[in-house]
Amino acid sequence: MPQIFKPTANAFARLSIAIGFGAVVGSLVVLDLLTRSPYGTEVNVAREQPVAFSHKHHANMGIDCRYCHTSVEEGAFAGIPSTKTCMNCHSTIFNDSPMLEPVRESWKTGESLQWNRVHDLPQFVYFDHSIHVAKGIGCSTCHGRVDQMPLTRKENTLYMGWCLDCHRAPEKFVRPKDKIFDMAWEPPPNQKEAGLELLKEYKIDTEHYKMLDCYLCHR
Amino acid sequence: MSETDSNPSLYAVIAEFSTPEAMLKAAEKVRDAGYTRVDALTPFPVHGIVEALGIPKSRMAGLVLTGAIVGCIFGFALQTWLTVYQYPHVISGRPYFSWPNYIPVIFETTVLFAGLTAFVGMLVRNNLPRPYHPIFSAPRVEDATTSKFVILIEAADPKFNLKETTEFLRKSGAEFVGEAPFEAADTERNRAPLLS
Amino acid sequence: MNETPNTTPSEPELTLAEARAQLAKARGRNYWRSLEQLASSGRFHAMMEREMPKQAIAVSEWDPIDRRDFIRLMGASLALAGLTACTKQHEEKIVPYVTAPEEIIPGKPLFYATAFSHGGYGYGVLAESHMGRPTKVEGNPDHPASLGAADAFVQASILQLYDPDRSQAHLKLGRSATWNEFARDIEAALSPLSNGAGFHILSETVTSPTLAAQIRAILEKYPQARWHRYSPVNQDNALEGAKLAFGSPVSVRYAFDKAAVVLSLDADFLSHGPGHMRYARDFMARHTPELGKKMSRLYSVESSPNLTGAQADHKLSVRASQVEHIARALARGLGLNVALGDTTGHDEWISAVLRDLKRSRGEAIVIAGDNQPAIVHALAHAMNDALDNHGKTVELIEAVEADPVNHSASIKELSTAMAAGSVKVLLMLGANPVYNAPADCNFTDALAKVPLAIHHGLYFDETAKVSHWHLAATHYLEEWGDVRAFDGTATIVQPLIEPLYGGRSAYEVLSTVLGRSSRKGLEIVQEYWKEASNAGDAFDSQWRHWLRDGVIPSTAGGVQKAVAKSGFGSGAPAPLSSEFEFIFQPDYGVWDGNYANNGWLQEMPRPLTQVVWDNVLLLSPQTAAARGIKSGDVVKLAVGSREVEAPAYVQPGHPDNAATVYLGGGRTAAGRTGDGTGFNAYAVRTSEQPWIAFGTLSSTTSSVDVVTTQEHHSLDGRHLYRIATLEDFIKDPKWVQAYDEFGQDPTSIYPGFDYSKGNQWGMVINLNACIGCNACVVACQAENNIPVVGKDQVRRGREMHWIRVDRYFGGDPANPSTALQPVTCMHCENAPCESVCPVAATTHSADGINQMVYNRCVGTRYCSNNCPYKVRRFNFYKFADHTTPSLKLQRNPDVTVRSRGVMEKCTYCIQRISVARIAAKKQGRLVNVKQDGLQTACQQACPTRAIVFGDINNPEDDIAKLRASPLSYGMLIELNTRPRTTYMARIRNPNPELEGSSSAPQQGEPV
Amino acid sequence: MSASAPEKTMGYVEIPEVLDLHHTYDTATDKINDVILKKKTPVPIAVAMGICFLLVGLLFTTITKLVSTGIGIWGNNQPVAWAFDIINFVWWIGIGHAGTLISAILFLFRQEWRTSINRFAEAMTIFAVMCAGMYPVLHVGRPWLAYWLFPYVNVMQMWPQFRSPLMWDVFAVSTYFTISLLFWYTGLIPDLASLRDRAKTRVSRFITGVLSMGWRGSARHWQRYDIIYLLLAGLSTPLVVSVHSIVSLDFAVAQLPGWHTSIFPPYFVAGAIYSGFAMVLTLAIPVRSYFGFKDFITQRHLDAMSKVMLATGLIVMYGYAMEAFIALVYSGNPNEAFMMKNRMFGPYAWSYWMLITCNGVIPQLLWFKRVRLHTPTLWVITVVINIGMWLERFVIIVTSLHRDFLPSSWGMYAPTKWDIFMFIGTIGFFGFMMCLFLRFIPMFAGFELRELLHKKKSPPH
Repeated sequence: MPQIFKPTANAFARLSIAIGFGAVVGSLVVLDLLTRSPYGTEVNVAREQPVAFSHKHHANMGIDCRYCHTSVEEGAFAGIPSTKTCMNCHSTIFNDSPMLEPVRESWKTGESLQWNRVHDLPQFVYFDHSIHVAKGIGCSTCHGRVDQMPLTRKENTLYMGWCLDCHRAPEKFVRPKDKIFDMAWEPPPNQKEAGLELLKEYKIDTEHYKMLDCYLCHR
Repeated sequence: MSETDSNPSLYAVIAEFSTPEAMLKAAEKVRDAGYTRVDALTPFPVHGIVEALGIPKSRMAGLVLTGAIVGCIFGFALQTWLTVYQYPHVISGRPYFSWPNYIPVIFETTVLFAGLTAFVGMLVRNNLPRPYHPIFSAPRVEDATTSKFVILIEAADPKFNLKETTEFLRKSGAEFVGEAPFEAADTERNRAPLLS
Repeated sequence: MNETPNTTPSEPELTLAEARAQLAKARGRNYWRSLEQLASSGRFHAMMEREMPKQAIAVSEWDPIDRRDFIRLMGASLALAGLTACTKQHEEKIVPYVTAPEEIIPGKPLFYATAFSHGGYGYGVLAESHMGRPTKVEGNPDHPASLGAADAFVQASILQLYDPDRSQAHLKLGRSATWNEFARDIEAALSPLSNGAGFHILSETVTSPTLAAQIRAILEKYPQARWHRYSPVNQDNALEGAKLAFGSPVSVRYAFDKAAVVLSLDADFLSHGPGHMRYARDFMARHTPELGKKMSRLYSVESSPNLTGAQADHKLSVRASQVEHIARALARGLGLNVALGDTTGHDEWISAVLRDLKRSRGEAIVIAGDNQPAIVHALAHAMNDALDNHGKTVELIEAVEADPVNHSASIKELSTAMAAGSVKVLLMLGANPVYNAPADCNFTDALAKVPLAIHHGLYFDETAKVSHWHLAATHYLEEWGDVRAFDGTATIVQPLIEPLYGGRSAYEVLSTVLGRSSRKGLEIVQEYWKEASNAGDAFDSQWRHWLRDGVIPSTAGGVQKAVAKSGFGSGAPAPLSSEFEFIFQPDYGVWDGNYANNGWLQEMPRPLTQVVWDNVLLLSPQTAAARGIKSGDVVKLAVGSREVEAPAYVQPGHPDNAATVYLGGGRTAAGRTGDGTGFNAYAVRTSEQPWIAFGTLSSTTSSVDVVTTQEHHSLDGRHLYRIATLEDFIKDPKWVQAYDEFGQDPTSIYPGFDYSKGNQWGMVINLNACIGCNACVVACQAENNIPVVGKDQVRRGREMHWIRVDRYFGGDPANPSTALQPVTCMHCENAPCESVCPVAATTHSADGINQMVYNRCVGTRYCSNNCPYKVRRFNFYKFADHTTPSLKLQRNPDVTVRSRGVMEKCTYCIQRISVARIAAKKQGRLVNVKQDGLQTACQQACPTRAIVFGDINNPEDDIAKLRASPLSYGMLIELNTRPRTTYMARIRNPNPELEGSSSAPQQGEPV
Repeated sequence: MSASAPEKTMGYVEIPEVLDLHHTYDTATDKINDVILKKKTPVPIAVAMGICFLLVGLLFTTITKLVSTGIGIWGNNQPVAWAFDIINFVWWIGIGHAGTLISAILFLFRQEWRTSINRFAEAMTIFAVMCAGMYPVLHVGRPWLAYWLFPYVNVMQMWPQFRSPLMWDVFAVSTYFTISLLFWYTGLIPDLASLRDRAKTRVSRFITGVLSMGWRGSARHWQRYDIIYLLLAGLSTPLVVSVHSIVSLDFAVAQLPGWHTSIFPPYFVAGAIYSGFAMVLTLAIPVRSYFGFKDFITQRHLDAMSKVMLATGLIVMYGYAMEAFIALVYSGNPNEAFMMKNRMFGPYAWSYWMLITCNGVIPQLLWFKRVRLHTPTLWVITVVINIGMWLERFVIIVTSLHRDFLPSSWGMYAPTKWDIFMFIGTIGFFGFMMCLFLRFIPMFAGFELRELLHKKKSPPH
């Protein structure tokens, strides 16, 4: 009987099974990696903005976060400064800089500046800045060293899993009250013990996995 | 039986029988004659051929059992880890570790793993898929998947001698004796075990 | 008005219709992109200036820049309200203020006190504003007509504000026209008239002092002008009754909290009438078993089944025309000199009631219904007088309606004048007479003879269509004004938002008539009150107080001393007619038809019938059976020569040989929602017989779908609703829980979860207090962004309400007892829904809430199957309107708008709990519901405080006390669901003399 | 085992052998292979295939409409949140069971009559499970997220909820499908090899060559093959029992009256076998006549399967009786009692009594050998049983849901045209796949038939 296949067919057959299997598994892995990649997370991708605003520049001058983000301690939303806030200084400083033309234009016409959102949560997620700030989570824990960013970018994925990392073990991240707005704060070597102490101080109750209740974020 | 007798382009000699009984008788003779690199090709599993040819027993059952145990542990561990440690939810007031609820999934993973092990194990141990095999070059061997029963003795058998072996098989009652050559392009003769 | 900002002149103006058309071309994700593009164009901004809210204002200090800013924000919020649950986020814009208003903290709502007016009377409300958008209306606890409650009409008024079908422009002969044009036209029309002869104004009931003052000023300027009033649902009978009894049109204020015995003569005081919320609250405060307090008793003589009758301890179901006869017998029993009618068969009942009334001298109330003739009202007054109730439980106050008139007579007079051609200019303020005028007025024909008809209203309705001018009106949340409540208390109406569609208020219309077209509502109202208050320099601070409190102090009507005259009723009454009787009633949902385009009200199951979307004709089971009519059959009702076809609905407890005809259906120009629902009962309603008419009923061969949310009306012997008499309760206080076969705490093989610490949320629903008004249903809908699904979907059983009021009948179908039971998610500790969800979309929180995570839900609906209370609701389609921009503005920003394929249910208003929890946690303490003012939406709306929400772990909380009461029981606890929502069993207080007679509801439970 | 000899003479109708013994290895194999290699498709099968193809089109239309619009196009509502979707799911899964049962359990019991029908029944299992599997995925509100039912690593760190019977279903049905497919394919390998060796054209030789993976019938291979075939049969047997038990747990675990009953697992399994055998017969009877395989599927097969149906039918009837007894008498639970009364006399009483007629009364005809051997009557009975088993799920799902604990929430259910399209669409899909199978894949287990021939013909040693 003549052979149907050449001897190389054996290797080919096994290879194709391996490739087929690999392709299925591989594509799933790639999909997962893609979600975690900057393409999916947009971490470290700076957005183009109407004004090339530099947090680094402003923070280095010693302006407190709360000067612009006024409602971070009271409201869910930290607040984006109004044009008036910009103009408080820029009516006198750099008042002819071409870079600031859109700001002056906005002030003149009353048309708002339209910034491109960098930290953007889905519509079904309800995040409240004020409670996090009140319970010892500093700006830089989530936003990174904004004070060193010439153009604002996301430091973290803001994925649910990322949120849970902290909600499962807040002691790893909490900091003393006076360090909340300290962008340079780094966890001390004894963070584990210090963190547990702070949990008590802040009355953060992790019993019954309370910090993992769905309705904390979804309602 | 000398080295010079072995033809490097010959894979095996085949002997064809039309009943399993005839083949079995011949197989016993082949075994008794001391041939070890032997095999039978049959259109359905013939009871006794393994013993008749002196082929070692397979260990598939143990493999499948291992698969089952792994599946069982996997099912239990997966559920326990997810519901007790990874993200404990309060569900209907039940404890995090509500093991009675795990039973169905554990059973299914056990069966799934065992079944996959059985199937994949069978293919791997049988060295399948193997669309090319030198035996397919043998004359009339295509009938072995339908109606004929074939015994083959490889040329690589230490006792193999083309003439003698052919003669031996003919005497054992074979209706037809043929030769299965290696093909010119065959690169496998030195690699894969052709009998498994 | 601030001036429109300069747009690039080369760009033509964009109209709203154009913008819609642009958007209509785009679909799905493209839609959002194009909306963004559109939103960033200058033309769009200019359009928004014209078409959309210009000012999210309560505080007028905002400078013009802020107002424009708000529009940016508005445009942005349109652009931002993108699709949810996408794997990769869309790029979003963030649009800050140019100058931030001081009082706004982004994300935190502000509340403003104002007043909603219904039937002309005011209900004090607090309107919630999110970043300048009003999103919800709550009752104002300081307002006497509300005391913090808000009925379905109040709740649904927010939807009306954003109704995309509202009139969006002033129209002259159907073409868009400016306000100045109107000012010119009216001036030109009025100036030739000598002393205003031929100038007629038609309004609905007016209680607004400012508006009344303006009209009086007009009548002063044009002495020959005439002012007519017509509300289809009016107090004519009460007015005439008061005149009959006292000779003057006084109003009455009842103190139900002081009444031990209440006799209702066909009065649905718990759900109808200007004071109903207050009355319900007061009545229920007394009609409840409480230690050391005498529980009140309610007798109801009832024609059409109503909510007051459902609460009655003794109910007498008679035809509406027989109520007078019974009233006469009662009056005679109290020693009044009146002629007797026919009370055959009811004498025992009457004498028992009389004995009870006499025992409660000075502590009783006799109240007559608005649909009962004047004589019944007069008799009620006389009986109150005879029982020495005046000054105790009943107070007479000066009339709240400005210059009260008989509406039926008034509209008749107007239409006669119109037909005679003597009406030259007709100004109709808010009225819709083409739709709802009495049929004998032939209003439409007469209107054709008026040379200039001006209609001012929220909608381009039936009347607007045949008028020369249509003026777009403002919604009460868009205007300055004032209104008086049932007791005369005045409230300043303040706007929360600039008119969405450029409307003008009635005050501004009248000011224009007076030749001052540029005056704004605020000026007009302030001018009146400056004068009225005599406050001088202190006015500004007083004004601010009035705005803050929502009431103007000491404006309640002064108490009048009057003694009922005698002599009326001495003539014999008309004998009982054997003709078929039609009883006209306003619809519980759309009222007189005004709310026909309000989807929330249309879809609200009408109390007692549970019918949605249509008005129906009610028949008793006996009458229906005798005539071979089934629910849904179309019947023809004829009054005189007038006929209309209506769908019948069989209602237990309805008197025989009579039918209730609900008003409000059959609109033809209500809008997309309201058109084509129900039938127009005004076609057979005449000015002579506006409430009770005699005629014939005949069946037709056709039938329609009458859609209800409940198809089964009996409890089938199940102990879901528990009720007993006061006597039995005193004998055996443990009676309630005796029905629970496995005790209060059935055992489980699982150890159970520890809920002993922290806040543990729970709810108690007091069946004793629930009157079944459905305020909770609509309040929940408003708070939780619950979509309207439409009649067809309800027919398929897919209504979305998170809370519903179940209604069961028990006993004799001719005079059944009615059980009303609000049901919502029980937040079972052992929730059956949770264990069956394959993706953990519904789980339990540590504080005992059955959480529903919409974005995790894949929609297997298994949870709904396994829910014994069937409180879960599934989005079978994309029910939420994701496209209409104005409806998006109404949404509560703290609640996710659910997409299709997702299960939803009551969350105990988790967004409110979250706000309180975050506030409390910042202070490092637990939530305290009283301190934090935490209420669920249903609880807040409930007029009778039947719903109590709180922390069951806090012994100080009301809920803890209620749960400890022997009346407390859990529904289906034998399933070991351990519900967090529990019930308080209902206690009736029957008269032992009457117990067992046919008028008493069946003893014990189940009903 | 050759118990057929005495039976041959018993009774007044002759029951033939399980196989026509005139066949040789060659003729038997060729007859199977010729369907694929030589014969044209029989006209009735071609017509059936055409109709089924149209129905597949309808199915895909329905699915498109469903996914783009929402499951609101179906008649499901509150309270009847599950209806045709789950009825059809359970029905198809039940039908699938006969395949596994025939190939696995009868294999373990060494039933000779299994050999001619197992391949065919296994194919039926696979296609039925495919039809069944469509429903759980498509019946959810957001089918594009149905993959959340599988445990996989994700950025949300969310996982499925393993206390849910639906999760058990996911594992049970996917395992069942996988194992059935493996079992089927394992059985096919030697036959595909045989086909390969008889194929004449290059294309057919290539395709069969690839699919048979170079099977050559080696004794070593057969040794391992035998063992794993036995093991797969051994695994499939509890699996098949578990699958329908778990499907029944979807109901039994819920607390709904009419669902919450511990007799469901055995009664569902029996019902599944019942309907599965009915479906095998419904298909086998036309197939054996159109393809001329009366010598392989003999009257003996029909007789044996009829008896299995009779037995399982009686179990199912016992189940109905017990269900009623438990609900009405034994439980003492008023909700249960109401449910049963409502089933029997409520608005859906027609479905209950039709179910009793289809599943309980009519199949009693199978007591008569004359009926069992009268093929047209038998075929009609199998169709009746298929309808009856569909009604059983209708009764369980719809009549339990439509009136449960709170009378206020009671409602009615009526399917829409899309419900019906979807159902007949899946029937079309099933039929189409069956037709493809009959035409292109050996519909008999050739090697097992040869083994059987050998056993029957050779004297016992």
